[in-house]
Amino acid sequence: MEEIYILGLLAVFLSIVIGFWALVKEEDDLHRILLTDLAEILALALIALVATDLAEALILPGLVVGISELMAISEVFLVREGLTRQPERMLHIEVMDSAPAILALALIGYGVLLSGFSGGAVAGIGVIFYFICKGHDERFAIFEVLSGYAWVMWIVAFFIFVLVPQYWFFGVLIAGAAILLKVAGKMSLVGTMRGGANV
Amino acid sequence: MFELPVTTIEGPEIFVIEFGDIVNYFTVYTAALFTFALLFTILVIISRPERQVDIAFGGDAFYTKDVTPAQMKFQRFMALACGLATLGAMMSGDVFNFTLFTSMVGITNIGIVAAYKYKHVLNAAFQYGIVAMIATVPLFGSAAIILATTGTLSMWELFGSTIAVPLIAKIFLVLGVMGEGMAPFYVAKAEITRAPGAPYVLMIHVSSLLLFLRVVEIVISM
Amino acid sequence: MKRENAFLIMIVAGAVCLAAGADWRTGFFAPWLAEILLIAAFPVFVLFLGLWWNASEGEEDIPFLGY
Amino acid sequence: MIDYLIFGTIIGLLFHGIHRKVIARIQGRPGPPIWQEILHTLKFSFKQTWIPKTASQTLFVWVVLVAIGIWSAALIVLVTEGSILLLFGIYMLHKIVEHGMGLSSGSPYGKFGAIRSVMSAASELPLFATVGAIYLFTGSLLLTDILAWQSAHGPLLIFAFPAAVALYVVILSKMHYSPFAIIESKEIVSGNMTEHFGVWRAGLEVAFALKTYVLLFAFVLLFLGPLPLWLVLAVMLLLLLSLSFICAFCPMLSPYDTVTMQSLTMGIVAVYIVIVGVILA
Repeated sequence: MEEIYILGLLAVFLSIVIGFWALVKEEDDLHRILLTDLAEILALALIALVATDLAEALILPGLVVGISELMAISEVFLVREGLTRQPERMLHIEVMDSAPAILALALIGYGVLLSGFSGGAVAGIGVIFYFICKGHDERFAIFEVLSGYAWVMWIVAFFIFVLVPQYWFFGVLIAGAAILLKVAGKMSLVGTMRGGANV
Repeated sequence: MFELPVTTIEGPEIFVIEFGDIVNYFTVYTAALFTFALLFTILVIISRPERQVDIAFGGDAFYTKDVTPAQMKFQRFMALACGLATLGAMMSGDVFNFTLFTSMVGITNIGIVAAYKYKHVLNAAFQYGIVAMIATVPLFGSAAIILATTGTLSMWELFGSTIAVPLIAKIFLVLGVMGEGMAPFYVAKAEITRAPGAPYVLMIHVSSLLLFLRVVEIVISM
Repeated sequence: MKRENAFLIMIVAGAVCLAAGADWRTGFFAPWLAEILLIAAFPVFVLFLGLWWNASEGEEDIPFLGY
Repeated sequence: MIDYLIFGTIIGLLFHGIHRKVIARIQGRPGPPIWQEILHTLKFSFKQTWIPKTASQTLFVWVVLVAIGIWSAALIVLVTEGSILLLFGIYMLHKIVEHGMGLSSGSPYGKFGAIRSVMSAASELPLFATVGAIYLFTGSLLLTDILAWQSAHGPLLIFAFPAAVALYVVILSKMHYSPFAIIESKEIVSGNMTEHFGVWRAGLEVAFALKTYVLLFAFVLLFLGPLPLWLVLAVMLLLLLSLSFICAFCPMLSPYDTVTMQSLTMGIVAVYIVIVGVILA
């Protein structure tokens, strides 16, 4: 066990050296963002090497922090390069006219069935798909309200766990539904916020 | 119930705040840092931005950039978030929480400067963001190595003499905190300082200096 | 700032400083309380002492400013 | 306690005056009388004052209060023999005061001073090398324990000489007219202090006097051990004279040279710590 850990650590350190060296060498800023994301994965690898349940709990916040930093500097990059124009529609195939509602509904339904974090991701993909096909007018007020409610549910579940632990199952259900809403809401924002009119 | 294992470094413990097995604490040292962070967070709330005067070198001409608080809403919010993250990092009694608060400080620092539309400020923000991002590798890496070798992340355990934290984890922790906004990478920060909005820009320095002071305490105690 | 207000704040801050100093010597309250009070009151005392000294009494000439 | 603060302020101001006098004499000028800085502070506090219209008013005023507050706290830490980590934490927080002073006014000179202050962040690093070295020897960072260790073993100046040099460089970089004082050098008027005049400057003078007093006092306590007060003051004066000599002879360095020098000091002490702490231990 101990040796395996040391071996894994060495492999990751080697990758870190390679990754950082590449970052130093790279001149193009866009490529540097991508390389940074690759380097970020090494942090996750380091956490994953712990190889216990706790590691799983630590990876999630690490991942969230990494993604949010990546999004922040990508936005900075876009503004700096003046790339604020709406992208024109790249893809237009028949299925995007006929199927979005039913496919999105199916995905959201399946997501609700799964519930929790992965359910949120599936449902979020459904919403993204719908937005890609149908276009969107940045109706973010709705999502803000939704995430607010999800957060309140989350806190309520927390209080149930702390104050009346015998109703834990109820708490789990509330928390699962809340994280579903939250993750779905957040996922659906990906790629849709381009500084348009907020209706 | 909770006794800090070492009091010879940062003075006696004042009180602890318990959240289950996550136990935050204040010693004389961290309480002083906390108070300082709180003071500057309040200053961010109550003070208005300054108006920068620029001079044209070689002549008598000067002009003043007029900035209203309304234009600085986003920076103000980010500076506030940065202050709160700093407060959290000051009282945290858990290495992973500390690293999370540190990276949150990194993100909010990018946010504070990224809102200015001047090319050189944005450029500095971008470079700073890249450094802050790759700094999360040693930052979380150190927490992971500490967890893997000692089996705990609680400072209450780690500060005791029975647990030996590997040197590489300590070095990684310091490197990570430095990358999120400290000394060797200050050239980008010097550019950032040129952006208007002194109370908010100042928060970048407050947070990074306080984080550094805290990490010194953690590393010496471990 | 009005001269009286500055004077008042200066006196209050000075009194707090003196009380904290006396408290620290006699150990009447906890020493940390005296220290915190002193750290908070001493800067206020210094600044308002100056503000009291230089506050206008309303009868001075208007200084010549600029060209 | 308040008596310590007032005593520290007056002695600190007197030290500043002596500093100016010595520099002047070395450079062949008569120089001001040694109580000039006390008069200076009084003069500033009598003068009319206001806040520049371009300034961020709250920050502009608060920074002065914070400056006096942190150095009062530092003196209290020394007097009550608390943790030197806290003392040096306060030294780092002084950096915030420097930034705040320069940034809050909106003046380009203040801004340049603040930017230079950010750049010379390397000046704080030797301090932590000092703290680390002291911890290696005494196993504690409480001033009480350090003083007790020195009573038992002899002054740390002998055992940890490079650390003392590092602290000396740190004190040097915060002195007026020092080769490292790029943040207030005259090509940017008065750097980050440019816009603070009148009462605000008087307050800052008080804070800086306390700072000089605290730093010299800390050097004596940390590296020579417990001495009677008159001897402490005499050693502080000697230390000050040596600093004045350096300030008188050295020209102002350029910002990048400053950073290089301070980083070099840091590097040397770091190597020393590795040798003492890792190889010899």
